[in-house]
Amino acid sequence: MSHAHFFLIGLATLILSVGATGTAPASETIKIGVAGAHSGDLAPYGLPSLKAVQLVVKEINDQGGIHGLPVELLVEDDGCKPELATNSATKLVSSGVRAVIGHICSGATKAALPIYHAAKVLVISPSATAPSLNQDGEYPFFFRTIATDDIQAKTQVDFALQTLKAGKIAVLHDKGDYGKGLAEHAQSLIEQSGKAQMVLFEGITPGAVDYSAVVQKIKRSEAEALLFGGYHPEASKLVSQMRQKRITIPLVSDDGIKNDTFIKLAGKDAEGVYATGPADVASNPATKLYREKYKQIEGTDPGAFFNNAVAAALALTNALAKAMSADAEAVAHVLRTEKVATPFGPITFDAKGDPVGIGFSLYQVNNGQFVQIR
Amino acid sequence: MHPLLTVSGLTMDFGGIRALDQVDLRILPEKIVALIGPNGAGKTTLFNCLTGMYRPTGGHMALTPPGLPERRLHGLPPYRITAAGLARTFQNIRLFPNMTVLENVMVGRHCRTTAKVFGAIFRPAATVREEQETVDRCLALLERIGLVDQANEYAQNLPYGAQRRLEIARALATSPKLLLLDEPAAGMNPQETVELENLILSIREDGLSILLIEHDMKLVMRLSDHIFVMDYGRMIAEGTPDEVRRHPAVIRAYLGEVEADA
Amino acid sequence: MEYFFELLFSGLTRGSIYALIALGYTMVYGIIGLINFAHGEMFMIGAFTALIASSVLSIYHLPLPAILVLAGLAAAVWAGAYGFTVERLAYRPLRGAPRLAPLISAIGMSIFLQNYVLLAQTADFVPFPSLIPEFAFLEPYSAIINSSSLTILAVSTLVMTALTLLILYTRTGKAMRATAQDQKMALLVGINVDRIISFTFVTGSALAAIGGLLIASHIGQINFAIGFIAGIKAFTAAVLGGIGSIPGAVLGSFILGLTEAFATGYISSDYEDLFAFALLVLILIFRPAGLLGKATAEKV
Amino acid sequence: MKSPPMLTNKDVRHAVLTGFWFMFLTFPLLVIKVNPTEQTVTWRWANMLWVGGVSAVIALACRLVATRRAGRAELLRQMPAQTTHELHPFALPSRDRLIPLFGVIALFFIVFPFVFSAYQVNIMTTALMYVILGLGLNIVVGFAGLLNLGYVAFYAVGAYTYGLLHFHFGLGFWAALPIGGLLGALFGVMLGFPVLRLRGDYLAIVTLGFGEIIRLILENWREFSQGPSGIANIARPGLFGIDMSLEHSLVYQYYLTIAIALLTIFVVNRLRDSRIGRAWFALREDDIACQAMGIDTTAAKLTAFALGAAWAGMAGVLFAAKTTFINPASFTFMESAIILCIVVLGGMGSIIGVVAAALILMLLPEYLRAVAEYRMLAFGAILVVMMIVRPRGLTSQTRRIYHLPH
Repeated sequence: MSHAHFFLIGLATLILSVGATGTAPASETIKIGVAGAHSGDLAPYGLPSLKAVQLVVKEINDQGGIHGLPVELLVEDDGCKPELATNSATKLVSSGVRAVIGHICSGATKAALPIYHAAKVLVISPSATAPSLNQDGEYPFFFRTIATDDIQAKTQVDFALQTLKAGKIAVLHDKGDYGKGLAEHAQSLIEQSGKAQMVLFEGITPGAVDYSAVVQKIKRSEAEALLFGGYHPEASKLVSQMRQKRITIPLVSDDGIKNDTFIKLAGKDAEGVYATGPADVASNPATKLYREKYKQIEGTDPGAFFNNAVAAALALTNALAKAMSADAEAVAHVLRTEKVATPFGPITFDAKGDPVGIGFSLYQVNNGQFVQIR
Repeated sequence: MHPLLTVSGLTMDFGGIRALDQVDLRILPEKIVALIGPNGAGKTTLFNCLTGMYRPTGGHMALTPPGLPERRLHGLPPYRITAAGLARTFQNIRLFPNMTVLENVMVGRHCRTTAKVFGAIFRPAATVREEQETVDRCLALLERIGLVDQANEYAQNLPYGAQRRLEIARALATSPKLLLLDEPAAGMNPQETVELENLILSIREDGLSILLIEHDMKLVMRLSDHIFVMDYGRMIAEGTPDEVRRHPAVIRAYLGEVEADA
Repeated sequence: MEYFFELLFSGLTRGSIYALIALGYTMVYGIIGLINFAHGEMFMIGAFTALIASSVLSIYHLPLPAILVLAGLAAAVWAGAYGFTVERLAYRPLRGAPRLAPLISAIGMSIFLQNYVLLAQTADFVPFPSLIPEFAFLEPYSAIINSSSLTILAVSTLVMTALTLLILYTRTGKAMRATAQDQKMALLVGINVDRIISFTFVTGSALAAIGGLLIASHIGQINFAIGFIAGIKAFTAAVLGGIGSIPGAVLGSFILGLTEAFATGYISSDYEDLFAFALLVLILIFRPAGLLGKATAEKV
Repeated sequence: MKSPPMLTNKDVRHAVLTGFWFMFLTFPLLVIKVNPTEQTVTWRWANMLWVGGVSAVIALACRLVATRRAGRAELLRQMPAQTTHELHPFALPSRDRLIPLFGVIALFFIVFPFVFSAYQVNIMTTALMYVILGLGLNIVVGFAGLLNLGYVAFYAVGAYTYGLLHFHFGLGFWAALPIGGLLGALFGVMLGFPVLRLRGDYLAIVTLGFGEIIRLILENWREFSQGPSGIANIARPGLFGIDMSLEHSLVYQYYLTIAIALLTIFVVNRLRDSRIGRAWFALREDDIACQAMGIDTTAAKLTAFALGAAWAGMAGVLFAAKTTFINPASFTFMESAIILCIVVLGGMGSIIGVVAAALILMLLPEYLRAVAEYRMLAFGAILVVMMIVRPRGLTSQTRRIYHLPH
């Protein structure tokens, strides 16, 4: 036999063995998928969610599982890319998951939803905020434990107009799915209000080495407040460079920066920065419990969307238990009708699948901590 | 008889250096013409201008195949000059090393064939015929240079002398009227040189003219119908081998100024 | 007018950041004609090493200047070691291989090193201490320039000068030029080509590491992906200036930095990268070998 | 026959030194982990021992392989010259010997959806799309030797062609497929014109820039492309208006992709052995000689760009139909780099090599899921190792063999 045969047969074996890894043996567990960005540059937003779900599920399994059945997690990395998300979704569906917690990015979620929908798999996203995901009621089994962009943008804009009384507002975003969506909502809200003038609307490049040019532009625009849609790395760079250039206007940003990493990154410049986030959770026992657990294991504070993912996991497992069935419609019914205790307090879901009970409040960094002010 | 190639006042400047200075050249049909001169005289530069590799600073070049109207060459890109009937080989062999011997020659047929993308994909009868004709012609050329048995070898695996011959075959595949050979005998053993000589003579039999740059003076004197001599970018002499051999300027150029001063 | 100067300095800061990385690209390319995609990772590794070193040292309450110097040294040493190892493992076995093989090897190395740091350290952004002290004399101009920008600007100028001198006037420099021209000939005249190439990689990586320290200190945070993004820009700058040319890399970097700053300032930062790449395409159309690259007519 | 090669003391010493070197090298990053805000340091000495041990063992193994190989080469040198053929372990045998093997592979691909889950089918469809992309880029890089680092731009053009045409005019997959191909080709020519004069690495960076420009436009020009929020609900490919379940639709897409991949193989194969294919190879091998042989290099380059881009455009349409949602995040430089890796790994210009490389590179990360978080690390390492072991790619490129009249 020639070497070429070896080579081609080797290839065939490789393909076959890849095929084999996917077919897991059937066993008596409740399978739940966890999908999101666990590698690549968006991993910081996906990994905390994964950890959160793992913590919750471990606790449930330690207590004997759901009706005696242990919960098994199937983890899929989609890198926040739509095409990978569809692959992850098909994989989860074909491995027989009952429900999925994910995906992290709106784009990936959008791409994956039709596949889950076709298989009647229930989906709870901890972080996909695009309002368009469930607007037309197309996906009755889609839920999320985060309020949508339009609500968040409204909180921000109301605050900037009414409390800060800013007459000129600059709006920046990170050109991403989440940040730009939010910024666009803010833009239209400012224009509708007629109370303030939007003096700047621009995207900054994530990962750029320096933002001083755009900072100078903010200064020149004479904005009285800056709204930023995006995540903590860009926000912290932006605010540090603004303060260096002695620009003291308030920065109002979003849930994507409302985490400890932002405060660590921006250091003293973080002081006074406003961010929207779910109503105060710090005193909630569930929040404390899981954050403590995370800290014990990882040694650091949990990152973005951790609470949302805990909430998603709690809501889902609770509904699975109460529905006495893994049927998507029964589970969805429980989610819509019964309140469940989460880090955000008791929540339930409306007809579209958006959470009732996770509203947005405003926080300000005070002495190295986000403190609720409104 | 009207000359096949007419070059007048050809000038080539590189920055401030004048590599060719008002060069005139006339080549009659079916002649073997040699271009000689010391190293750096501008011979290869002249080749590069003739084939369009360099764009001359000034002067005229024209090709007039017998029975056809005159064709202006200066300012044309290389591929159009080749299409007009001028083909060349290179001093430092430039074959396509990772293509087979046969394919190397087939590339030479490019400008005489017409198959386009459509033809390549759908292979209509016309394309199949054209391909077959190309293969036949090229195999015939390989037969002629004695490489037909190596047709499916990669060109890079050929011995040196065979590579030189292959370059000539590839140039001939373009159906030229005038063949430019840049030091075809360089690095060849006496046996190979004799074969080359016969090949060149047989090419003339086919009705082509040949312009060759060569340092092997014995070969040049034996083969050439006419010789041009260059030095410092100028044409310093021309004539039959005998005339050139006795030309004082040639002697001076080759033996150096020492003798002239003495 | 003040706005113009503000943008000018902003562009110069960006430009000098690119320059520190671009110099390494251009050195390696000049010597072995390889687009070293892993060069950006040297910058990232340097920054992480500096972070680790400075954190460990600050526990012992060393004074800031001492920490800066020691962290810089550690960054340079280890990034140099990584550069050396990467060349030995991924590029040296491929000398004489088809031209694209080392390029793919470099892309593989880049993916490997990024994920290595991700796994060994963290996926999230980590705050980087500002190791560069605030200069008191800059206080009045704080709206325009701060001490880290000035330091980066000064260091990149210094490094460019030093490199130019090294290449023009030292024995090693001569050997480098000879190697760049013709490796076989250099070997024949008794130059240890392997050592020269290793030297180039070590120097280039160490420079990138110093750059990593300064830049991380300027932007205040790092993660495993910073090298890749900055690397692509720096490479663009090196090509813009004519790759292989040391002053070209610096010129290209400043042009790129200024273009981005002015595009942001006068048009929109939405399109700053677009302008940068459009400029690159335009310049290469009119000067196919870059601004200071020598357009060598191919010998026929 | 000599005794099997032994490891000498020197080899062992070398291995130990290598171990120490890597312990030094990885010391700051692997051993120390700091928390800069809380000023705490974690020391992970166990990592150091691992690194030292593993790298020493690998070094020893490499030495062993090298000595073995040297021994074998020595052995071969003593044997008659004709056996040198054996030195190329992956040199392809003649066509008729491959036919039964191709039969097996064909059967495998035909029954695949019936044996494996929808997920496996989906992954295979993705891999086959990369076969198409790889073969398309192979025209530009492998055949014509024009290094293109922005190939993903044409992929994006195709995807957005279908996305936008569907969104605005409700155009179906089959209508969009040729339009995507044509627009891809048009953009290929658009890129081709300005870069005609550029060589090698300058060409690489300009194409990289072009790829980024396309992505940036898609990201920022909201009115045109809906920006980063992308275009959703793109229709999957239809089949005479039959309503299909998702499962069936995936299987249908799988066969559809196989069909287009086969078409690609067929066309690319014919192109390679044609007048134009020869002109591209000549261009790649030596552009000066190529011009001297009467080839219009401008036309040859533009044709290569256009045809290569056309395949990317069609693959883009397929992609949009498969994911039903597109946004600019799918069209980054990394994507171009992966496609280029497929071409180089396969062996520039070799069709079967590119097909094999595409399947391996696309399935590998799936296969590596067993090592979950280490998979991208392993992917990078494998690229490096593959290049060192086989710098010319998996298959030595094959040129057409003509039958000689004898």
